[in-house]
Amino acid sequence: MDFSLSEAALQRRELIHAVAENMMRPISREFDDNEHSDAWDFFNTMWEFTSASPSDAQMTGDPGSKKKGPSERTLIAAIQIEELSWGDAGLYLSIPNPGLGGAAVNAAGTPEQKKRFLGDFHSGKPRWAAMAITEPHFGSDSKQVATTAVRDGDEWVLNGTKIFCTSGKRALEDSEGFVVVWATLDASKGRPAIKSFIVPAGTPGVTVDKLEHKMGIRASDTAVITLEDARIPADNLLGSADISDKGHEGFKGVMATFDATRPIVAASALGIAQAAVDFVTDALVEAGIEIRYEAGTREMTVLEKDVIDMQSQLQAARLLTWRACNMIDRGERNSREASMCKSKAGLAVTLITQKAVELLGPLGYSRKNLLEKWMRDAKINDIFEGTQQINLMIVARSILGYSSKELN
Amino acid sequence: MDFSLSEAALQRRELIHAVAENMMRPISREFDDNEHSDAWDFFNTMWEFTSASPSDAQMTGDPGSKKKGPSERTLIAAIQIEELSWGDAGLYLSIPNPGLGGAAVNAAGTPEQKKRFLGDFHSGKPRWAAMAITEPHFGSDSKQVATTAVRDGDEWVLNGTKIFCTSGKRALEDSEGFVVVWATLDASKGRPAIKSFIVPAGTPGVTVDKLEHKMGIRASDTAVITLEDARIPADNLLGSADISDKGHEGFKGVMATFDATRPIVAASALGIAQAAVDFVTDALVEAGIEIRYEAGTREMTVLEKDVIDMQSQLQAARLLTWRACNMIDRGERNSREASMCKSKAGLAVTLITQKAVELLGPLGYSRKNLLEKWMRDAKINDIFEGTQQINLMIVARSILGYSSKELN
Amino acid sequence: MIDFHLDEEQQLIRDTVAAFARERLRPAGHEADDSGEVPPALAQEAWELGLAQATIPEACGGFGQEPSAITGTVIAEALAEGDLSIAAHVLSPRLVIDPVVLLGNEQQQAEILSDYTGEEFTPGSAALLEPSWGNSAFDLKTTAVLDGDDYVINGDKCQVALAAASPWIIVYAAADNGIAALAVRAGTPGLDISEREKNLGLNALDTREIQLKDCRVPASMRLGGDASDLIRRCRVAQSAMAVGVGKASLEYACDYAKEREAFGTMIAQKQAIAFMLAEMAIEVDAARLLGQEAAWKLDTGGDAVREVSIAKSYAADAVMMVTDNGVQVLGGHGFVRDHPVELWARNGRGFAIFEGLASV
Amino acid sequence: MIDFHLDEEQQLIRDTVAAFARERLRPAGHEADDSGEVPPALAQEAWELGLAQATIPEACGGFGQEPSAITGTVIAEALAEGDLSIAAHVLSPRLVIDPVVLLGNEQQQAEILSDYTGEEFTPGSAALLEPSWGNSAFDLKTTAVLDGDDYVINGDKCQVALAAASPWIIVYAAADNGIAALAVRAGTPGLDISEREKNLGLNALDTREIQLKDCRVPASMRLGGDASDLIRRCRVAQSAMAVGVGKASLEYACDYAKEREAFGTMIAQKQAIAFMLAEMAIEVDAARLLGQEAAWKLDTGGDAVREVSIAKSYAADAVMMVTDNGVQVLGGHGFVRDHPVELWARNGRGFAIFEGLASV
Repeated sequence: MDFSLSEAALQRRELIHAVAENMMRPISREFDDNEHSDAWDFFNTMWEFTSASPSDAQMTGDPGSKKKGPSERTLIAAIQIEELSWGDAGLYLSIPNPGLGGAAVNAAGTPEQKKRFLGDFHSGKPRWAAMAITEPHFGSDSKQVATTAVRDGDEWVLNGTKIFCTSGKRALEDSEGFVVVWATLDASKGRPAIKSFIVPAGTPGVTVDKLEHKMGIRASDTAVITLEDARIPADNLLGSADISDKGHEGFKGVMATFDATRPIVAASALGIAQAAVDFVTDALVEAGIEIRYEAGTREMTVLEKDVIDMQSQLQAARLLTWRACNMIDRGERNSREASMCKSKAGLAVTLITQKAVELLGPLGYSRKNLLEKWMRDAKINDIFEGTQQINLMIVARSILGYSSKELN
Repeated sequence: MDFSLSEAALQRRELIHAVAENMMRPISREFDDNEHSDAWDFFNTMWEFTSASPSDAQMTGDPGSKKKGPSERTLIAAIQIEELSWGDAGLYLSIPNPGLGGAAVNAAGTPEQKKRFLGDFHSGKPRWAAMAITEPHFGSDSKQVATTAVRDGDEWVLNGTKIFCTSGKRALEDSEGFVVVWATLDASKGRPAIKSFIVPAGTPGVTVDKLEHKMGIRASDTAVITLEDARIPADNLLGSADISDKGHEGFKGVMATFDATRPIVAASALGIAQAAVDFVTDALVEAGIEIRYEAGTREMTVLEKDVIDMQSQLQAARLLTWRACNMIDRGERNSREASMCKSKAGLAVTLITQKAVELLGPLGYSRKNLLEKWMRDAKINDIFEGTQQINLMIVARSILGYSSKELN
Repeated sequence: MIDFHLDEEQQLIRDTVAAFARERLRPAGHEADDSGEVPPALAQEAWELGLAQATIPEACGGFGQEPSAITGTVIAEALAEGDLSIAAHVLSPRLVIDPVVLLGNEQQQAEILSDYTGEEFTPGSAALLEPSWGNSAFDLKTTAVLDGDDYVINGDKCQVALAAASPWIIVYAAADNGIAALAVRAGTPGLDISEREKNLGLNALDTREIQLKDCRVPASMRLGGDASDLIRRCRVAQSAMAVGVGKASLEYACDYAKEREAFGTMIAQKQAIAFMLAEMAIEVDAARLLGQEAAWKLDTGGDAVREVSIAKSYAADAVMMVTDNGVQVLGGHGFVRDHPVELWARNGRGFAIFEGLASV
Repeated sequence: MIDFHLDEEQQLIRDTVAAFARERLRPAGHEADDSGEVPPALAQEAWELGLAQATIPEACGGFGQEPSAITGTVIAEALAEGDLSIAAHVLSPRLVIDPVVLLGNEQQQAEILSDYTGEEFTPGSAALLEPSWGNSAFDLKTTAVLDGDDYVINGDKCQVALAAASPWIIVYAAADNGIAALAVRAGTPGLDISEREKNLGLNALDTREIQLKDCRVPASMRLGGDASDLIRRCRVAQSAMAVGVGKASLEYACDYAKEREAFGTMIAQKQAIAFMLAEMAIEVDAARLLGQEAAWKLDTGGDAVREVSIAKSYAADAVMMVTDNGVQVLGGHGFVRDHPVELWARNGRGFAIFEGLASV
């Protein structure tokens, strides 16, 4: 049992912290104020950075890749993402990379598909890939996918509307990227009929209809995408077209990627929370206030207690997150632990940033400082990649040994 | 809108507070230490007290009686019960009176039944009446009643086991009291077949099998009762023997008495919580610590904040409780508000007493003081007369306009 | 005798204000938040309802209604349920009127209140909050020092609503005999009003930082003696507004949850959501009752320190929890601005901070 | 490099201790709580497992295992999951052994530890907690003043486990150069041991108030310099025990909820119960990780002030929430003593209070 970071991890953390501090923080307010504008300078720099050093691509939250690596690969990814999110969670989500779409191709694609879509992804101009699951009528309940895919000769014809597609516009309109779209071959067949399709930028019939105005992470584009008779090549289907129970396994495989992505979302939450804690800590130093951890209730101030609680919640969430990452790195199943850390981190970052805004009064509420922005950015971590409730459900099923039929 | 107590209410509060302070507190530890012993001196005194002045019977939590009274009848009952529970919640529950059994007779009995069972209840030696609903295999889900009642000539023959019967032993063995037993005429017919039967002390076949050892309220007897071919007169049935839907209305009527009893349980919780707050307040005074309500987070100590939070939660619960009582006194339906106050008070007293024990350190944890006892007494308020969860369910149904079929 | 019911007049006021809030404020909230402006027509409509200026004595040309903090909470809650920024804007005259009606002498009332008896909406303003943190709201760094016939005021204030538009600002400052509430006329030398603030919420409300540099006001413009209870009135008003925002979020979340399907039922039929909504409902009611009790304490002239403190912090915590859960119930949809819950969450975050946002 | 896994030896220790706790402590817990006594045979069994005395140096006749706070947390958690009182009783020797092994010089080790190398269970004791409230555990009122070759100790202590039965009590007192840990031999004049305490929980553990009145001990019996880190070791041990109690309650509640039917399903299938259990599980794991990190910090010699404080208060809060919910899940059955959850709730309430209950 060891709670120290390796040299490699410490170095990565330092490097990425510098990126966050020098490249993200200075433009953070600008791209929050100007929602739907693009931080091209930042994108280009990050693109060069990651293209030059393929291993740096990890920092962009691509835990699905199967590259050989040290047994702390996922942990280091989490630490990097924490640092990037400490810089700016919205900008972090906007970094050009294969993202969740790439993770899906990696997890379920054939060697040919991986080569075709990811092989030279990092060459040329910045590119994004995205994942489109959610539709207007459902959120967590992904078996309700109503977007259809119909085979027509050598092509699939897709029709439907997708919402909450992170980086959807950048993948489809701003770059030669792609979006992995969940669609059903037969809505009456439920989960086994739901398949993933790679829809490249430039596919006729695919349009970005709207970019959401959001409470936070405004630098990240959240697109509404419509597919109207959008035709893609037959071999853009990920996995098989089989809708038997065996085909269902493919769906389970896609769901299992959440075990890898949830700790990454949790790590992002940690970064925002750490930013808030650091901001408060700086304010304390400026005010000459030292935290007396071992004081009694008669002496300790509410301020001290609140800060200690923030630190406690943050560290609890961090250790749960690192544990889930450590399990991936050791090849262990971590569904329970992944949902535990996501649940805890999503809640912790919400409460920590709220408390920080409250503690710092007008400084916290004012847009002169970034604290209020972090509070707005924080909340999405309690929602996406499985809401708090969905993750508690998964934890509950796991500790109770229940199936999704037994507990829902 | 008025938040002041009337002269009448203030006088009752003062009187009952004196009773609590002088007659209950001095024996509180003794009857907690000696579970299942009977505080006869106290019982006799309270019996004389309430027999001499029938209106004092209100204090014993008999909100079902239909006596004409001032429009603050229920409110005053709640205030009295708060004071008695401030004295000792276990002893309060043990005061000889018609209790929940009497409330059921009052709510559903014929004039003849009321006369027969309640008419001279307060004469002679101390008496108790009790309610027996719960059985080993169910708690909140009262439609699962498996105790049977079969008509045999002029009698009902009852068979079954009842648990968690408060004052069951005192009603059946220590006095000429009675227990109202829920039993089914036909287990296959669900709720409409569940009826209440008055089982008097001395009925052959009725035995008190066990008294529970409990975490708290140890002065109150909690009996396990078995009925083996227990025969009672046919006219001891409360309501009709009709098991049609119309008969079901009777069941609903019984359930509706919870609207009256839940604020009373909440009031008892308030009394325990107030006892804990007073204990802490006394300790503060002794230590020369004054609460600075308007201090900032840099100045206010954790101790001050914790005490203020205790007071806030208590007062919030109290106002919710008084509101629910006020509605009864005005003849308004209060199902939602009754469950709101029960939910809040049950949780508040749990958290307040826990915090008080924590704040006072070894003084709180030691049995030299009563604080630890109040913490043990507190928890039952979050459980009986509908658990926290049941009450939240009722509140949720009410605000959402859902039936029990739509939300369960 | 304990009574939790509004009297007939209060009920009438509530119904009127609630209808106005529902029909006029709520639909305007999103756009006002985006544009940063309260439509002048709305302020005028509210003015014509007499919500802000009803207590101006008849001698000063007003309706002379009895001041009532309880009625004030009813109005503040109902308006805030429509939209917080607009509510604060249209109620801003009370920031001047309430102190002057309650503590002002005849001369002060005549001079100041005459500005508020016209037919046009006239904003008011209070400078209470200071750009510091962690200190008591009653421990003001801004000072008012008597120098001859003047008070000389020095200090910085922030989140001063409508500072640039109001004919009067009530400035709260530490004097040697307690907290002074000084009526400072617009344009008084030494009163510097900065550019408009940008905040997490309250975007439609024009708030400013102001600097007072040797700002001299006649000693006769100090309202009464110690003004601590005026600050407490502001706190009670804010607690009522918090309840209004919480109620809006609760009801919106209930409606959404009843219409949104997932996993085969409406999400409101899931215990996790239903119980969350029930807890929100309990906290909204608890916060309202504590606020009303504090208002009643102020109305009856008792020492309200404890009641007001409790009401304020309870409501601030409650609205934070409730509006956060409001977003949570809507999930991703709660995070996008098509629904108002994120606006309410941003507005709701401020109640632990606001001082001098409104009065009762 | 970050690694959350126990090594093989720790895993073996855990499995052994967990089996012992499950098979021997758990079944004895209720009766011990009622009777107020830990069966001597149990203490002897634990002694023979070597859990308490394994770190006594070989030179003193022990096994000479490397002291490890992390291993200590593993043992403390596993035992407390069986029964807290019995766990504290059988681990009590560590209250003497750990300080002497860690800070004692050769002479002290030889003199004191020789009492703990026999074949019979030998209790230990630490006098740390004082009968006050609201003060820091490091702000001791008990004083140790150097007078010639002796320290003169004055002060009152409470909740001193096994004070009357131990050959040694480690007394913590404020000296002029920090907190002193003094090894006080049983029977030392000036050391008065009161009658047994009665508490909310921990009933099977023999705890006492003690009074030190001009109690003189040779200055050579002071262990090392400042003993603050010894106090922190106690706190880490307690946080691990809190986790054990919480885990017991969580698992019992899970099992119960899966077997108890209501409204047509098992109650564990209701979201309200299932989510409560999930939150309990998360908090138990979080508290464990924080405790292990604090232990690791102590083991690696770093400044552990923050980590230990956080671990202690987090675990105390977590066990309170978890054991309270354990009772709640069982409802009325949780309130009666037929089930152990009420015992765990009473024991669990003490973790914000305990000081010097156990060591790692």
